[in-house]
Amino acid sequence: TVFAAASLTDALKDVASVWVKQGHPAPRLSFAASSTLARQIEQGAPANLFASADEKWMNYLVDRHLIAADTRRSLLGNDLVLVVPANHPRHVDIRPGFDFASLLGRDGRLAMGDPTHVPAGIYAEQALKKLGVWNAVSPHLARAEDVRAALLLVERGEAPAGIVYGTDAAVSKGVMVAGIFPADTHDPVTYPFAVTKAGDTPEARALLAFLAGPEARAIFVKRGFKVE
Amino acid sequence: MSLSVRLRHRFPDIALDVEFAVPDPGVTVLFGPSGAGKSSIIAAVAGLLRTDAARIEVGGTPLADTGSGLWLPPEKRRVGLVFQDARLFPHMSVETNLRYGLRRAPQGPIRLDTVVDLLGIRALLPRRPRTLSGGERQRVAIGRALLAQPRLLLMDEPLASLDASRKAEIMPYLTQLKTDLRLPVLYVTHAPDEVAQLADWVVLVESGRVVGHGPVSEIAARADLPFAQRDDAGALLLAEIAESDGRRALTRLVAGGASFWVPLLDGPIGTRHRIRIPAREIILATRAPEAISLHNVVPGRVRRIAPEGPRRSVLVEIGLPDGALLSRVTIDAIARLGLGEGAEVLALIKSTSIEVLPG
Amino acid sequence: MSLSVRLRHRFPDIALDVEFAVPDPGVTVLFGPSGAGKSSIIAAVAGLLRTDAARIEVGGTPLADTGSGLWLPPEKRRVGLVFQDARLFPHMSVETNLRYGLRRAPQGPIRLDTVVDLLGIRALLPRRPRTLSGGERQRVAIGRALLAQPRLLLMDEPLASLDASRKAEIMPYLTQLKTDLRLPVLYVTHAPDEVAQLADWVVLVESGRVVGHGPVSEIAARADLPFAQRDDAGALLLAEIAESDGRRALTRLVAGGASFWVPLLDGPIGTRHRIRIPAREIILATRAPEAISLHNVVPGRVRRIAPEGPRRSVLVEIGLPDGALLSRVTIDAIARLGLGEGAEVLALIKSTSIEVLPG
Amino acid sequence: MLSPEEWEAVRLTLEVAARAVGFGLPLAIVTAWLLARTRFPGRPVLNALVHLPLVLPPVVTGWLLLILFGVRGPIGTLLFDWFGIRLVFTTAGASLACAVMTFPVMVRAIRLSLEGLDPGLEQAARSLGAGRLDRLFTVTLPLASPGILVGAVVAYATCLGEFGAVITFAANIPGETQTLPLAIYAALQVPGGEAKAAQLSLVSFTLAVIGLLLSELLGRRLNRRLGR
Amino acid sequence: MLSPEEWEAVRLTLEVAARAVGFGLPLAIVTAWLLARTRFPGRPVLNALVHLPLVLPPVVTGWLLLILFGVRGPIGTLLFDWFGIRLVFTTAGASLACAVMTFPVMVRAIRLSLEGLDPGLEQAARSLGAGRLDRLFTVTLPLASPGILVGAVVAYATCLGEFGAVITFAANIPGETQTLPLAIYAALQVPGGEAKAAQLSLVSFTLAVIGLLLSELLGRRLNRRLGR
Ligand SMILES: Nc1ncnc2c1ncn2[C@@H]1O[C@H](COP(=O)(O)OP(=O)(O)OP(=O)(O)O)[C@@H](O)[C@H]1O
Ligand SMILES: Nc1ncnc2c1ncn2[C@@H]1O[C@H](COP(=O)(O)OP(=O)(O)OP(=O)(O)O)[C@@H](O)[C@H]1O
Ligand SMILES: [Mg+2]
Ligand SMILES: [Mg+2]
Repeated sequence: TVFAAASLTDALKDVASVWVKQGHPAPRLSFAASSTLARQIEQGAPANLFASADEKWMNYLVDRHLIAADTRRSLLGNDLVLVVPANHPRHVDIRPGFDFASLLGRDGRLAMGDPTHVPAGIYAEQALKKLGVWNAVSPHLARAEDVRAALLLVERGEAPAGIVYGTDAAVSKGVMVAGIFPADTHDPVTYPFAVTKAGDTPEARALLAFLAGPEARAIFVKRGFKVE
Repeated sequence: MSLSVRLRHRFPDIALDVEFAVPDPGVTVLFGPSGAGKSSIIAAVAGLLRTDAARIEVGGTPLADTGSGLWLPPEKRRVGLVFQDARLFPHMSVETNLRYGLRRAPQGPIRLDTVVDLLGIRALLPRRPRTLSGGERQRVAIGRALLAQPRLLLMDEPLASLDASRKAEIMPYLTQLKTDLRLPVLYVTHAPDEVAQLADWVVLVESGRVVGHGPVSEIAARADLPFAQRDDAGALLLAEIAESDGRRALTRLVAGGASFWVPLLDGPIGTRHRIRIPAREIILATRAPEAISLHNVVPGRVRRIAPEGPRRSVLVEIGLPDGALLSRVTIDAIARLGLGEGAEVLALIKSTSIEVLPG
Repeated sequence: MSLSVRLRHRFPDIALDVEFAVPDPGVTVLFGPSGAGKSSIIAAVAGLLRTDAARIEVGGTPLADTGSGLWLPPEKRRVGLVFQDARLFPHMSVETNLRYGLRRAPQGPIRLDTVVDLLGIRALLPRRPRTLSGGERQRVAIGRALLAQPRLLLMDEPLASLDASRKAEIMPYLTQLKTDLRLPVLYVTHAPDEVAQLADWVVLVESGRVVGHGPVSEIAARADLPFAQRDDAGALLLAEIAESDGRRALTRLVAGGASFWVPLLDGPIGTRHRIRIPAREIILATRAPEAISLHNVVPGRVRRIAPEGPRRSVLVEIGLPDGALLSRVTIDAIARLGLGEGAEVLALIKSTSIEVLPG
Repeated sequence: MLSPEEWEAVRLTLEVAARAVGFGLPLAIVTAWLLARTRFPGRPVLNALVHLPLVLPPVVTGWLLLILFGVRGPIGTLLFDWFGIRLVFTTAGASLACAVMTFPVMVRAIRLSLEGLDPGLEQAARSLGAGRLDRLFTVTLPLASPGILVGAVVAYATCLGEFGAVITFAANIPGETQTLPLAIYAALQVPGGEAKAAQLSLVSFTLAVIGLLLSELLGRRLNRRLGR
Repeated sequence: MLSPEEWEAVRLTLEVAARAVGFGLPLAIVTAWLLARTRFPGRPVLNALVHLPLVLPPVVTGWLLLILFGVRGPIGTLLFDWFGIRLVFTTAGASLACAVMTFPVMVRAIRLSLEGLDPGLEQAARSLGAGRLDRLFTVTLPLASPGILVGAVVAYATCLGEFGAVITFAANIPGETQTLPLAIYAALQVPGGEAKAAQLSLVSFTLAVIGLLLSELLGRRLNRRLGR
């Protein structure tokens, strides 16, 4: 059984079907928020593989000795991008001190994941701080439950701009990418994968290896992820 | 203020097909066995039971006419309705219940204080219905209906749960409503005393049909109708005070063209009353007796001797100059006195046997 | 199977303080004005109203005794209860309602078919209570209570919504229950005819207290109790058939040490009946009249002339060898006949004036 | 014990609940009455619509609300153009989301009460001259008041816990839309946030208990008034 | 139209709903009866506990369930040791989560019906010799049946939409615990999954409508039986 962050749903399903085609038994996939998955594993969930959307929930499990530490690897990465509604296309040059006020208008809000817990929000906060606009922007945030919700707010035109992952922005027809946050403005966006201690079977390790392999990589790239 | 009702309705087990018209304002009593359809008639006149066909008029105003598609909703009919069960509003005090209809009615002649005193419910005003006894509840329901200042009063066994003395207080008030306010009343009861005291018109209902229908004095003196088959049958006559003798404490009434002495009545000469003389309390004689506590020896002529009624007796209809009396005597008595149709006869009546009711 | 009841309870507006004991099985009638506390007594005996103090015994078995902390729950008391409102289970057919108590009771003598036919509800068996008329509902409720095979029957105005002929059918059955099954019955009614026909014992209740209490014949002939103040007061006597004359269609009853001719009765000599003679139907005379349709001229002695009752008349208690009659006559008649206490007098009674009731 | 921001969340939760109940209840009464007492062609549709928020995951409800009441949504546009009302990202919006979520249960409770009434009492009111509305306010609703109370209590309790629709529709803006459940959720998403979450849950529970006790008292009085 | 996996989710949803209603309803009846008809010292506590799932965000409820019923939780351990029953991450667990979430509303509806009954009918039953339980089954419950039906319908509808507690407690495992709402959530997590989500929502809605229609028919019969 694979416990994976919800944002990996489609990609992992594709990979799994290829894996099955190669004659392996179908893995069971359970998608939910990383926090939920981590707690479930803590409570003895029958997971073999854990794919987290951020490092801290992986660390949480590692700290509790629930992860086969040697198997942990950050297989995937992502871009952090600034999006605007597709019907108000514009380009933003993301550099220190850029003018968010004009981007948001008088009472517009910047949609992004809640920086207290949503990984994309945390990265975005880092980036905005680095760029020196955090103090100006933070009163004008629309903190969403997750990246998808943030994206939805921009798509529906509720927020004139939002910060989401490149993978999300690429698929959505309702938004366009106004700019990509330079990689040095935030910690790298990574998706750590690992085999759990309780579910440490050869089969699990083989699947993890497959996920790191070229066929899987091709699928991830097609879905817009960055791979190592 | 006439009342005319024509209804047709099919229940799964019984069909209702009723027609009657009452020319004058007054109390029309619906009388009949349990399940005859009396409450259904009341509900239809109130507008609560939508019958298959209906034509209902009060004082010339149609309330319903399925022919022309007219069906006034109950709240537009201004009929005061006393249900067989009291149906008080449980969330209101007795007083609020009483005022419910009053507040919604146009200014009218029926006053809260009058009704409260009449029904003896002043002490109950702040109480909640659930704490009332059965009779108390019913009295409040009567008051509530009266205070809605109705133009037609429908009452379904309103006094069934009341004791005789309370009934005796309420009935004259109902009579007064009828005379003073010309308020027509449609009244369901099983109690003969209520019929005698209140009814102007009687509609006999049986299994959904009208089996007899007319002024109460006519229906009451008809030996062939179910109403007279009752053990306590009796004639009803409209009477007037002719003279009063204070010393002997007697009053002479004239009714049906004859004189009747009754215990002293208040009121001037000419005051109208109704008298009821139970059939079994009339003694027949062919010669006037002497030294007897009896005041009334009324001459008449045998009009009809009805076939044996209950308890091996016969009902004798005695024609007066302008009306009739009913007497129930044994077959043996008929033989002993040699009575036959057309025979002259004396009706002996105790003055206290004559029930004097308000006119 | 005696019944003894002692209750104390405080309602906000009225205090109940009642005590009575009935030595024999039979029908004890609670009689009194609306709001007197009759239904509350019934509820307490049934166990539904938990009074402040209570001691209730049926046939020696205590049902409640607050002194010793005994309070049998209603479902353990095996008392059949007919409520003032029918309280049928709306989700069951009439038949299921009837069988509800039957199924839960030990095998007993009261049969479904008997009760159904007696109450005339066979056609209603498959129906739902909401489609029944008021009287039909009440009849089903009576049947349901009877079929629970109670050892005590509590009935709160059970016949109030029924017509006279249906009542006439049900009452003898209740009498029969009492004699055949020795079933004590506590019965609330406002109807004098029900008292006359059913009561063995009368408890007069007024504002929460017992104001009079004794065998019905005693209470009925007492000119000073509220029960005799009624317009239709009358004496009640226990009678036995002494002879029957088929040709004249008359039967002679012996009651109170005197003879009374009544219309022919079925039944052999010695059959027990009760007779009721309304006070106002007794004519007093000092000389026997002739040529009159009257069969009964009963000699007696004036025992008491009660102060003026209703309608300017007096109530005369006439002592018989073993009992008493009540006669209501005018003050004038007393004067004319020169009657006083101790005077010899003749009571003239039409044979049809004598109500013959089952014993 | 609680940080000022958390006190603010408490206040806001109560405000949102009050508004949701205040606006939702009258509408729920009308809807319940329509469903219980009338037969019109669209009745089954209305019935189904009323239950919709129960049937769909809260996030989807929030998403539908966004589509309808967002600045580009049909109703949202009207509201904004005519009244200058904006719901998304505002306390009013959070209340709306909350009201919508509790609507089905409010309606059911009230309808249950309405359908349980003795028709005889309304007939009595009619015979006394009370028209439709008159009857409704003087007889029907007072008699159904226990159901209305239950509707209100359940709505209040739900608002204390409603999360998905609110965050999706109104986002998580401290002081504007961050109610207790949102704060609790946020706390749970952080490793080690359980203590905070538990503490806030306790606050929420306390609020609920106070509301429940009040409603029990009121309910007992209502039932006593109705003679039960 | 639907993929086999989605059909499986439909089947599973119905199974979960059926189990949740089947097990929850009797318990809800008992609880409602206790709250409506008895006065015992712990009554307010029970009342508050019953409302807990309403008051807490679903995720928290799921988390509490996880802690209580998880393999390491106090109740979970007992169940496993004594009966070999494991609830977490199973269909049974999803049903439990769902039952718990709908419990407050079931109880309230039934209680409302119980409190609205005419005490005179139960008195009549007593006078006819029916003891406590006898009365309960032959008079009280049949008369309260409209409330029980409403409880069942609302519970069914809620199960169609319940997401937070189920995913947290039972995880999101296709064929095991992935009910429709979870599938909808999963679809929403994927960029461009809105169409899928809408389609699944429609399925969910259809199931709801069928349930509602049946319940309306049944409800009308019940009410007619009760003479309303
Ligand atoms: N729960 C209560 N709270 C306050 N008063 C009450 C309550 N129950 C009864 N009463 C009062 O007690 C008195 C007796 O009531 P009860 O029902 O026993 O009268 P009743 O003799 O049966 O009258 P009726 O012939 O009208 O039925 C009444 O005045 C009534 O108002
Ligand atoms: N909804 C109904 N469905 C079927 N039958 C009904 C319905 N309502 C009344 N009936 C039947 O119609 C007949 C007349 O009922 P109604 O209530 O008018 O009688 P009633 O004359 O008032 O009798 P009571 O004196 O017993 O009150 C009864 O036999 C009753 O069973
Ligand atoms: Mg009737
Ligand atoms: Mg009473």
